[in-house]
Amino acid sequence: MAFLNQWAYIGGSIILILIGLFGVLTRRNLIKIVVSIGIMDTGVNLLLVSLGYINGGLAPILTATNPTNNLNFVDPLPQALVLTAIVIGVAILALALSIVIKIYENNNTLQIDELRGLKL
Amino acid sequence: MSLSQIIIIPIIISIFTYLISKKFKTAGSLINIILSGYILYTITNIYGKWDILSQSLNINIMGNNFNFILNNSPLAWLLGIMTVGSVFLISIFSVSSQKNINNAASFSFLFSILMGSILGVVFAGDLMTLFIFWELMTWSSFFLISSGKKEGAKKASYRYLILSTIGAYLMITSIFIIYSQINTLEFTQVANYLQSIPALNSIILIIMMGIPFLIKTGVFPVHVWVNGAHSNAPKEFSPFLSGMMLKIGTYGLMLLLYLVPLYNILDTSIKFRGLPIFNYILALFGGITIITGTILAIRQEDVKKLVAFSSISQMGYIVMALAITTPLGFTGGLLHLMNHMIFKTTIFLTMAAVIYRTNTTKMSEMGGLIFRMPVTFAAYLTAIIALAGIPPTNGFISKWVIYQALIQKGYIFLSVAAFFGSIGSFMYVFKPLSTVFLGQLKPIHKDIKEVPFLMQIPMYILMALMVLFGVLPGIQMNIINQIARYLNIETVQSTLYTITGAYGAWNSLIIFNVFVGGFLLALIIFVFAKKSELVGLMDTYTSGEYMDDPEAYHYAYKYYRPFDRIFDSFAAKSLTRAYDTFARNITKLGNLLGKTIVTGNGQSYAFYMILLMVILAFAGWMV
Amino acid sequence: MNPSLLIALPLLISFTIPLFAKLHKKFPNILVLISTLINVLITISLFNTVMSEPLVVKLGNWNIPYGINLYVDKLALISLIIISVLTFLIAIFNLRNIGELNQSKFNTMFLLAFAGINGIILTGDIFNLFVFIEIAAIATYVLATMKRKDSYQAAFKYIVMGSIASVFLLMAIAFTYSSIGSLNMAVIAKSAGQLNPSLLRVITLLLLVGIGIEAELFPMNLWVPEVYSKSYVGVTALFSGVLSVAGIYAMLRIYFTIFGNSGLYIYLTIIGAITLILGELIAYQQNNIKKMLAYSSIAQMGLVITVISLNSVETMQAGLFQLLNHSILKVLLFISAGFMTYAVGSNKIKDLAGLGKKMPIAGLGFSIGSLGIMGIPFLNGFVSKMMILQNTLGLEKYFITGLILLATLIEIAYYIKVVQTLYFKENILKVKQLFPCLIPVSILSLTAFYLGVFPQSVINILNQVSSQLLDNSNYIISILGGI
Amino acid sequence: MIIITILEFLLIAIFAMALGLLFMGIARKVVARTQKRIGPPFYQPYLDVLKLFGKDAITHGFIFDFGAIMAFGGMIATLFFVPIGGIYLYSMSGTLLLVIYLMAIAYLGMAMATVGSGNPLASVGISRALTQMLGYEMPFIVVLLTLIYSSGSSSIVGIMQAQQGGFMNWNLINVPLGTLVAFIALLGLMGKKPFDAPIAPSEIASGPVVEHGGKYLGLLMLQHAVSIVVKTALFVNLFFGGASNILFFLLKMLLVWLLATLIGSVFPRFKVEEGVLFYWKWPLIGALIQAVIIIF
Repeated sequence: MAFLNQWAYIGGSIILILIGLFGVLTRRNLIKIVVSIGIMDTGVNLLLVSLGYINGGLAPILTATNPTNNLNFVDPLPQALVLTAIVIGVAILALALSIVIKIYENNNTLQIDELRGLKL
Repeated sequence: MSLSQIIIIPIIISIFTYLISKKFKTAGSLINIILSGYILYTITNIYGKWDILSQSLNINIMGNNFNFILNNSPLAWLLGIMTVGSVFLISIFSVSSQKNINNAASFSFLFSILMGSILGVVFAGDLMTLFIFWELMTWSSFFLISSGKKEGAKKASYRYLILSTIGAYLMITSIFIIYSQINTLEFTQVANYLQSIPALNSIILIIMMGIPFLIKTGVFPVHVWVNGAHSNAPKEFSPFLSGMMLKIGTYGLMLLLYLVPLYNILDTSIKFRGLPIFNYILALFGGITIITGTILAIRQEDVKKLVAFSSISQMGYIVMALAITTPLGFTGGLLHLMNHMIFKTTIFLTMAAVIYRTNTTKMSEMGGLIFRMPVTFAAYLTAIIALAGIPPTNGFISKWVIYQALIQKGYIFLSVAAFFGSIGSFMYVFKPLSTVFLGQLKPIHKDIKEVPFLMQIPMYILMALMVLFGVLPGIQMNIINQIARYLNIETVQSTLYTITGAYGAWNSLIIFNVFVGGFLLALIIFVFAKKSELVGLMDTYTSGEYMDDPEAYHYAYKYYRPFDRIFDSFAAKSLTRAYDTFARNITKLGNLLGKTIVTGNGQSYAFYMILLMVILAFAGWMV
Repeated sequence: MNPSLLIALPLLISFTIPLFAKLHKKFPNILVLISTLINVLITISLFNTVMSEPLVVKLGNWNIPYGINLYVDKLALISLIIISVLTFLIAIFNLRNIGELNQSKFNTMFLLAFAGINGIILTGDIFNLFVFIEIAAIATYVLATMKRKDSYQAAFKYIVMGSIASVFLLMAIAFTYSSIGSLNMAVIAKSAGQLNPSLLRVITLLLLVGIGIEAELFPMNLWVPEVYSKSYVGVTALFSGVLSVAGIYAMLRIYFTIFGNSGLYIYLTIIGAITLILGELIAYQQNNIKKMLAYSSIAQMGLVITVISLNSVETMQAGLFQLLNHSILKVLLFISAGFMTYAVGSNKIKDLAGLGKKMPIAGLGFSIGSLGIMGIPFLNGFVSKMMILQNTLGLEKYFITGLILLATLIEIAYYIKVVQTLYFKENILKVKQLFPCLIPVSILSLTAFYLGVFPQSVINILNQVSSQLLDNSNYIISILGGI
Repeated sequence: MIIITILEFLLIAIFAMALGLLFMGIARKVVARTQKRIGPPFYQPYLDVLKLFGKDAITHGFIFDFGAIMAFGGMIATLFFVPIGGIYLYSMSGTLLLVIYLMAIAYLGMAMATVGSGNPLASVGISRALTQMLGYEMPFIVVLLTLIYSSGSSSIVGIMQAQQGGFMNWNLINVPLGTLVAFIALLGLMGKKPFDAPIAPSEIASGPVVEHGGKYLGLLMLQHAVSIVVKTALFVNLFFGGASNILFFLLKMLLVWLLATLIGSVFPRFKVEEGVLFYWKWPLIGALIQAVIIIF
């Protein structure tokens, strides 16, 4: 069951990525695309964390209750990575949104079908 | 003085030529005169020092420590002296003719490089050296053609370059295949290698190596660049392009046919009348080239195009004769190669002179120039007599030897083609004679003068050469026999003024004497008859009509219309157009791909990414 | 000199630029110039050290595999030299031509991208690779928007593709980490053989897509033409000559160093060949000079990848030399085309007619660039093209050779048209007289000539690089020690 | 020695001119008779030539003079390479190809002179003549090549000697198809009736010679006379076995000439391109068939 649990996390995050991907590929609204990118980012971050997760593991912090590192700690590295990845993801999202704003200012629309530069 | 200097000096000097002639327009041509004169002197000095002068020029040009290997052979010497000689003459010509040309500097610059690179090609001792200078030659000549003032120059040179590049790629591919096998590219060793491997393989390699040469020679299916390039090139460059550049392709063919004795490789293959079928096909292409060139030349209204097509057909003779690979064929081909260079240079130079004065190349816009430009006319007349192969000029001798070679083996079709070209050449050479030099003088050309003396000098020299070689072909036979001995070919018997063919001998002295006799007799009759009265050209029989407009009274446009009517449908199926259609289709394909793939829709781009990954993942999984 | 400065310094300077920009209008440009110049000097100072043995820098003195390390071997050094020199030259170009762009923003992002690109080359950690790629990507997203109003839409496409790629990259990293338990490239390389083959395949494919964006491989390169044609030409030169080098470098590291011997080069061959042919075919019919150059550089990337993927020392060497030549020549082309398009205010090829005479230096630069790319003797492109032909034929890959020749032919066909237009047509447009920027054009042209006549020095190094690259044990040993 | 050579030279030239003019006279008479006219006396051409040389003439510049001289001189030069009966001065070294090409000098001279007159009718005539030349030369030359190949010599004397030994050795019998083709070509070569578009008097006022009068026309007439001798003699040498006896040779020549004249007197005129196409159709095919038979 424990095994299944972990696969549920991994599978769930991959499904999240695929949902995001689907959104990016099919939505015709720029904001929705950006949101889908965000979903994808979240998915991949989850994936990273869940890969380092050990079922029933502890937070990898040496405290009074957990004085040695022989205990069942989860892998701390993916969590550190995810922090970085989140920052990057946010930066990209912010940039994408600001560009969307610029596009809206210039064209007064967010629909891809109405934007010449996006549809050939 | 070494061979490497001959090649490197023009290329290095060219930069100074450019800089100097940017300031002084005529300086470029003057430098080229001095340069080519100096090299001419050097090359005459190395006559006879075959093989002693082989050496290498150490520039590390390739990844694997490559040298330029140069070698002085009689064949290379001949081509070399022809190149430098024509550069010399054309430079003399262009001193005056380029006074008012904008791009005189780049002309001299490129011309100098071109000379160096052609010398590199002919004195090359191995394939890589040959290839590198070959490329340099292609590019410099490409820019020379592009710098033509006419509208079509761009397109023509473009076509030239693309065809040349295809050829060059085939050549370099075969070179590398050979190199990967034997680790050397020296001619003799390559020749040995090609004879040692199975015939089919070596034929494929030789075809790949031969196509660039055929393209440069302008043989039938790949002749499409020739007319455009010749007619659109700067008027001073056309003589060189036709007189010399085409011959460099022939030089390559000679290497393949004689130095790499194709004959030995093919000795076991199917033969046609004692000639390997491969050679026969090459000769056949030569024949088709003659016919195509002739028919199209007769049709032209632009004088440079006409001469360009005549070049195509004359090159057909050379290819045909060389492909026969008999001693007579070899001799005839080489003789014609030299003679064609002489008379075609003359014709293009005279045309350049005419264009220099009239600023047009349309034959129907000229006429009656004989009274204004008699020297030019005389040069042109001598040259066309030589081109049409009329004794006692050099053109007849080479054609005579070629016919001997053809008849000896009994090649009917080839002979028909050769004669068609020969008789047809009467038609097309007479057309400019009649429409440019004879007939009515246009009123706008009333004040035209003969070209400056500097431009006449090359014409005088070339005229003298034509008659000299017509009477004393032994001078040419001497070097040809040396080449033949060098390449292990039987020589053709000859003395200073006789050549012995397969069926009978040629004695130019007797013919010259009889000709002079006949001419004297006619002159005597003419002189002793009653003196005639000179009247104007407009004072002629007009069926009672009153004519006052010389322009309307000049028969020049569509001179051979009845003949052209026969070939209208033939000429409509232009190969050039077929090539252009092909190029257009590539554009269309690119356009289509661009439209279907690069739609501008970011989402489909993203979709392609995913698709690619899925496909590759599945492909990897399946495999 | 510590190679970490190569990343740290540009990063530091880039964020101080907005401050300095307040002092003087010219300051940002000059800072960029100084920063890139320092980088050039640092890389050159590293030359002797690296030539004898690879340089491993442990950041924070943590032991490998726990800490993060930077790694400079010959390949990295050569890439660094190309990148910093070309960026320096582009910065010189920017001095005069930056025009109406916002100086401080532009230069901040320019340096940021530069830092990211340097990081891509230097890093020895696969997650760091991701981070640097993202830094470079974000900076270039911004740079791509900087020229015109409609550049936003092109940049948006770039962002969409880029973020999908980054997700893939991260997934690949996640999978790698979960199966190997380390992010250090050397460690991964060492234990790559134990990976499940299908997982390995998925990882390499994810990485291919992820880095293909930077390396301009089809179809990840579809953002290229629009962004190139709509962004400022200095940025375009950066994309084409510098970012793509980094992309190819990352590709090499992943396919040859990390997952070497995995036999997955066929992916690269296929993609490279498709990229090559499509790029050339589409470029052939362009009438916009920047788009033409963009497609041409796509095709060149395809060529490089195809040749490299043939997996022999000779082809690798040829491919790397081609990459080097391509980045030199492409930057030259973009810079000189930039002068000309700016002067006539149009990107149409036919509007450039006769400019070769009116702007002799830019015209000459463009011609040398095109002639080099077309491969005429005594220019560097000729040598690398010959090497490619010789070595592909040596491997008896006749089909690939034929494909390459075909592509080169098409390439010649469209480049020569532009050169002809430049020189052999009469000019009709009025030309804004610019003060020509002699330095970058002449340096690049002379380099092209030098490499064409004396390629031996570089080829020798590339030869060593290639043999090292094909045998990843060197890499592992030099980082992890002789285990 | 040299004087004797010169005298011989002159004698042959004068003889050929006289003979040619005689042939022309005979032809006029024969044509008149076939058309039920009486016609001029056979010596009429002599009178014409003499009269022409006595008349005043106009010229259109030096090329006009030069061309006429070149035409006549070229034809005389050709004459010496064709053996006439037992007479061969230089004909031992005269090869067939040389003769064909030497004739071209005369044509070129004439063409230059006529076009130099500036009259477009002359140009039209020359254009037609050159076009037609390409027509008839093709089959003709194929036949000549066949002869050279079969007799192993390219000299006319050699070909003639190969036919020695009676009627059955003549090329007329050995290469019958070739002879027929060559005869058709000869009609064009001599400008006889179905192929006389170049001089078509009713359309382009005699074409090339439209501007010629006085001594110019006289020279051209003499040139024409010599050319008739050259061409018929060539034909006799090639196909009728030549002859060592001059009288016998002249008879054969007359036979050929009369045959050509008679055929010419009954045909209408081909358009130029029709003539060319005609030559390239049956005669050329015939010649090729003949060549294939002989060579293979």
